[in-house]
Amino acid sequence: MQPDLSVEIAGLKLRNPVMTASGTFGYGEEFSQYVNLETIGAFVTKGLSLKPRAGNPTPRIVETPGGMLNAIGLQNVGIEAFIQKKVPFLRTVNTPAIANFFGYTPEEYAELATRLDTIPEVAALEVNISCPNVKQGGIVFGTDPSCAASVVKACRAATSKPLIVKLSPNVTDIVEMAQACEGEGADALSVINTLTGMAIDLERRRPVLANVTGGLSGPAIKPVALRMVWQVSKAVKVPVIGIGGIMSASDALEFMLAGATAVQVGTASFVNPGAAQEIAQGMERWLIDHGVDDVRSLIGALQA
Amino acid sequence: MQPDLSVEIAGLKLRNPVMTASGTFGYGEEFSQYVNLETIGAFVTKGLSLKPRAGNPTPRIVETPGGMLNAIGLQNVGIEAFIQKKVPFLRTVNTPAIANFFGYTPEEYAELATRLDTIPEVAALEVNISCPNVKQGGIVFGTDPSCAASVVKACRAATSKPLIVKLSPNVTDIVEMAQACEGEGADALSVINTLTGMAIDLERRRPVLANVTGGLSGPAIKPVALRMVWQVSKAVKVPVIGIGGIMSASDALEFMLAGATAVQVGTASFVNPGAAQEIAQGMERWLIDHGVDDVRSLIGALQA
Amino acid sequence: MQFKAMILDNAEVSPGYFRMRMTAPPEILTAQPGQFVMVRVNPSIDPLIRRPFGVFDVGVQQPGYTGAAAQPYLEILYRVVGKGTAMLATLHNTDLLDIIAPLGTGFDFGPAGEEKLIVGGGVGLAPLYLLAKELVKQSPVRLFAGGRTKDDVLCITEFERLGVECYTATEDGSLGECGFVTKVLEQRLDCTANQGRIFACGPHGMLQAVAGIAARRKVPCQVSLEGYMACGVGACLGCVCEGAGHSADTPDYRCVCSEGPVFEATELKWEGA
Amino acid sequence: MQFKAMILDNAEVSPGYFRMRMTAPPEILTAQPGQFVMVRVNPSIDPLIRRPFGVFDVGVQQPGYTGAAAQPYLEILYRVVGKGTAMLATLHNTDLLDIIAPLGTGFDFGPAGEEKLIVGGGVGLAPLYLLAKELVKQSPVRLFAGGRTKDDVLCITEFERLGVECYTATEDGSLGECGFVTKVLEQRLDCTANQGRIFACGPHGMLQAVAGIAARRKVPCQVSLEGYMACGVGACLGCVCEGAGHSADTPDYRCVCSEGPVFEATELKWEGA
Ligand SMILES: Cc1cc2nc3c(=O)[nH]c(=O)nc-3n(C[C@H](O)[C@H](O)[C@H](O)COP(=O)(O)OP(=O)(O)OC[C@H]3O[C@@H](n4cnc5c(N)ncnc54)[C@H](O)[C@@H]3O)c2cc1C
Ligand SMILES: Cc1cc2nc3c(=O)[nH]c(=O)nc-3n(C[C@H](O)[C@H](O)[C@H](O)COP(=O)(O)OP(=O)(O)OC[C@H]3O[C@@H](n4cnc5c(N)ncnc54)[C@H](O)[C@@H]3O)c2cc1C
Ligand SMILES: Cc1cc2nc3c(=O)[nH]c(=O)nc-3n(C[C@H](O)[C@H](O)[C@H](O)COP(=O)(O)O)c2cc1C
Ligand SMILES: Cc1cc2nc3c(=O)[nH]c(=O)nc-3n(C[C@H](O)[C@H](O)[C@H](O)COP(=O)(O)O)c2cc1C
Ligand code: FES
Ligand code: FES
Repeated sequence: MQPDLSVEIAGLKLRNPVMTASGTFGYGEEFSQYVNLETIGAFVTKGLSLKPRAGNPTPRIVETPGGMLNAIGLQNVGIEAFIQKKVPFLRTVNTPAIANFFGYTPEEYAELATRLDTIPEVAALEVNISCPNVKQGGIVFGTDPSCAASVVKACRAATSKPLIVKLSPNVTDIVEMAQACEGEGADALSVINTLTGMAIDLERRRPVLANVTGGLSGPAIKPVALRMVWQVSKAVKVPVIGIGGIMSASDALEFMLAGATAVQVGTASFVNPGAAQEIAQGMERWLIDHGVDDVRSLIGALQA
Repeated sequence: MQPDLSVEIAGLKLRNPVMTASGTFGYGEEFSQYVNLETIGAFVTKGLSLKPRAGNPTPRIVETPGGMLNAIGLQNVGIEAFIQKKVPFLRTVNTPAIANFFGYTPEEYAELATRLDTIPEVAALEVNISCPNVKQGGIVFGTDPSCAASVVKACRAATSKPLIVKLSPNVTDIVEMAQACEGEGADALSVINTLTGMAIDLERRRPVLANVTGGLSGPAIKPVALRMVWQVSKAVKVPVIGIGGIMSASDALEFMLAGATAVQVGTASFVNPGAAQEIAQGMERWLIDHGVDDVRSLIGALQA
Repeated sequence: MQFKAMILDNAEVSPGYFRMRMTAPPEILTAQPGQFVMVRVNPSIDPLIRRPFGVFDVGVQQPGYTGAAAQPYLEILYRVVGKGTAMLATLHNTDLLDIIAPLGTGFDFGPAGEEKLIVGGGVGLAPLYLLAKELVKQSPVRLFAGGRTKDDVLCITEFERLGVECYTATEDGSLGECGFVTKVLEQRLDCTANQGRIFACGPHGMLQAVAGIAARRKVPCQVSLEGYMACGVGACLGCVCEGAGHSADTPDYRCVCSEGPVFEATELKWEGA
Repeated sequence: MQFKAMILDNAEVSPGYFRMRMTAPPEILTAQPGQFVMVRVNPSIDPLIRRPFGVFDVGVQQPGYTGAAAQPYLEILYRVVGKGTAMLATLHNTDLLDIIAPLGTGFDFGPAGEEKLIVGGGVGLAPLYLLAKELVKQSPVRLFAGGRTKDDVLCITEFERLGVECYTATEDGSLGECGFVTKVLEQRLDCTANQGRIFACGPHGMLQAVAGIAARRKVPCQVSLEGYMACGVGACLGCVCEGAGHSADTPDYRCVCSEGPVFEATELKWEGA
């Protein structure tokens, strides 16, 4: 018997729980040679802003033990070019596309949400709150519950599409952040974005990244991500999307046991461009081998 | 010419900047077959409490990608047995021993500091504030600036020995924590303790660790540790001791560039029991090869 | 001591089980039966932590060509269960490994002449071969080797060559008695009216059964435990097991790596006991 | 495409430089000069990210034994500089590698008959051999190969065998002209009154010098760049370089992996230019 891998995130039906993570899968087209997009649950676009953004000077990435740092600086084509150049491709694929976006004021976030709300090819919105709030001295929205709440509130008022909020792990209390976002109407939470880190070039006595610090991703962060998914999913009612260092089907299933309804695969796609598809297939295989007929029975099934 | 590797932490002279980290080197004796203790700068004991503590059930450790989780649960012999059974060994070694300790109330911390203050073989005190404050609903001292400050204040009043405070990385703003501790008279800051993480046994559908969550250490956390050392050392005047994933002399030197006056080697000693000694020797070699005659010239020398 | 070992042989002795011989310094010859080694599988960070293995054998090998110096060696017997052991299995002769050995506290042989009953389950046989080699010098030795199938019963020929009387049992009956090896052990104890001394290593369930038999029959019994280890030298406190008196209120943890891995069965807490 | 390649040969062709031949699917024969491959050094997480290497050569090899099918192959030429390349250097025949290839945009050959001036520094020669192989079919080709010492000037014999006229220069004078290879290039351009088309790959400083020469002399010039890459397919935006019009206010970043690695020199921003 074929197991049922489908899950639902705020009314959005996914054929299986595997999505690709923002910033690691371009706008969907880049990897289409390696991943049959119709074998995965959904894909998330590179973070979009109102205006096109150039991003940071190079070097922008560096490998670290079991992971990598990136300081791309949110380079993206901007919402206009997205609509003109990227949305037509989304139309050709029978898989939900989730638009990840960010701003520097709650108003910017709201404006983007308004625009994205009108695009039929965008199945859901994922708000990246790991951005500095320019109005409040640059404090990162995602590290302060009331800042985060203000963004979610603004976006919620601007869209009726499923609204996913992506949490930053660089906080003392991720549960407090999750609850603040849930309280303002987030339909789901993506946990986690990258951990802030740094790499140094000893011989040149300089930071490796032009931006000095960057976001740590990859297998190295998996234990922190699993812990946060577990904490958050116990504390909120909305579905949680598990992210962080997922390289294999077993990693993905572990996140589901910890409480995730779906997962996102990021850095793994660089290591193995077919990762997302292979993970989805591996999950199906595991369910068959273990006689589990519905993947949803695993969500939060951890005996802890 | 022999380079000068000596550094000073709050009046404590170290022959070189390499120490071993608390909990990874027992009470000094366990590794004496693999490390000539007189080739390293100092060593830090397993965390001590007033009463002996049994620690957590097993499993207590598990490997993770590029790191490991531990939930030893602060098992230790207690201050009495430390004095009776462990201090005599310290007397035989011509290398400063630093006593790491913890409590569950500021008063417990103070009492331990008072007792440790009287032990001539203890060269300095390292306060582990990554413990729950039982008086305040279990909030971890090291995640709240005023809780941390209260511990440091209590210890400062109880000892005139160098007082090192070891910061938890599980916070939104490590600088705020560092400044709170400096403000109450910490002589130095150890940065960082472990990141909280979790591992799951998919087949058994259980957390791997009996304690569910544990502390992540090893190379995986190095980028986060480097970033925090850099942030803290820019913001405080007291010396910073860099800790987190140091496996090699270059890792140690990178931490010094980031602002550390000394470093601690933890998980690396498990991987290679001679790690601390080899790192100290490797640093000397590097200084010679690069014509640097004083290691202190590297402290904070990062061009960022 | 820590040393770089060169692999001399790494052969699959049964499906999924490998026996690896490697060079070692002469001090390896002081290794006691029941002691173990910590192997750094490779110099990368994946896997990061060393893997513990019992000392299967130590000795000195005389190279084939004349005039060459005798080479002390160390052998381990391992089962491929995960990443680290899978990587070990791919290594070739002349590859190098970083080893810490010998570690821990080995078996106490007991008085000479007394019957020695060695009980091993699967790869639990690993530390028992060197033990048998020592025990046959002073006592009659019987081996009780169990496994799920005949593929899990290892190196019996080697034990027989030492002059050990071997009994086997498999759960599927594919070799020896059908069922658990403890049944065969009890038959022997019935015959000898509970004479002798037991030495056991294997899966936890088997050890528990053996400890129960030993306790009921008042036969002295040592068991060799496993534990998740990081340091192997008593520093990390990761590997502990519960001593007999352990309870939540009066905790009694023992270090498997330094106080063990061999313990008197009566010193330990056995679940449900 | 992504494929598992079996190593056919991995030889040190000069101290610290290796040439590796591996099996590939027939589609590899469509690889264009200047394209590159991403190699997963091993299945572990250390190193984690793939390493990019130029396509040195592709072809079909006829196995020695009769009746065997012809085997398409891919070759890379690499210098050991860090962890990943050091691990590659330890691999043996029959070891497997996970490859993505061919990636990126290669060289534009330009009109036939015109003189082609290939400039390579050190391991920068890697993607230029396949280029020369194609160019000799339609044009006279000259190679200007530079390096610090003679050990850094690679595979000249191979280029000569193609019928390419080779000029060499080393900084220490141990081979060919003493100094930078750009000097020799300029001598040739002086002779031909700046005829021809330049194709360059090598250290950034060399490319900058070549781009400067090309600009001053109005010679068409393509350069192949490096960049720190994670995905190799234009998705991560890690590898970008600055386009000619780039400034803080009017940023103009190009993807080295997908828009390059080969660019018209005039399209790019050159520091100090
Ligand atoms: C004192 C001692 C002696 C041992 N002797 C032998 C022996 O002679 N032959 C043999 O085949 N096996 C022996 N083992 C077990 C062996 O150490 C594990 O099978 C091995 O570490 C698994 O490594 P892996 O990377 O293949 O598996 P992993 O993929 O890491 O894990 C597979 C299983 O092995 C366990 N394991 C992993 N690392 C360790 C570790 N550091 N310590 C303890 N358990 C671990 C895990 O809990 C897991 O259940 C011994 C263990 C101990 C503690
Ligand atoms: C398009 C392209 C083609 C290349 N072709 C060749 C070639 O044909 N032959 C050759 O020897 N080298 C080539 N390189 C360079 C080669 O990729 C690096 O030398 C190699 O990745 C170093 O890996 P490492 O693990 O040995 O070094 P590391 O220890 O990782 O680092 C050593 C140096 O290599 C650089 N590096 C590491 N990883 C990457 C990466 N993913 N992308 C870019 N640079 C990196 C680092 O910045 C560092 O300066 C090419 C690079 C690019 C971008
Ligand atoms: C190169 C790169 C770019 C990223 N860009 C974005 C982004 O634009 N928006 C966002 O919300 N997250 C971004 N992320 C974070 C990932 O979506 C993901 O949360 C993180 O990488 C952790 O998952 P992983 O360990 O599987 O990579 C980026 C990550 C990487 C590695
Ligand atoms: C097994 C283990 C036990 C530890 N016990 C303590 C402790 O008792 N007190 C303390 O302050 N830190 C303790 N730590 C944290 C280390 O001292 C160090 O801060 C951390 O491991 C990061 O360094 P590393 O990556 O080099 O291991 C422990 C770490 C490990 C791995
Ligand atoms: S393995 Fe570290 S104490 Fe036993
Ligand atoms: S390497 Fe990812 S965009 Fe070029």
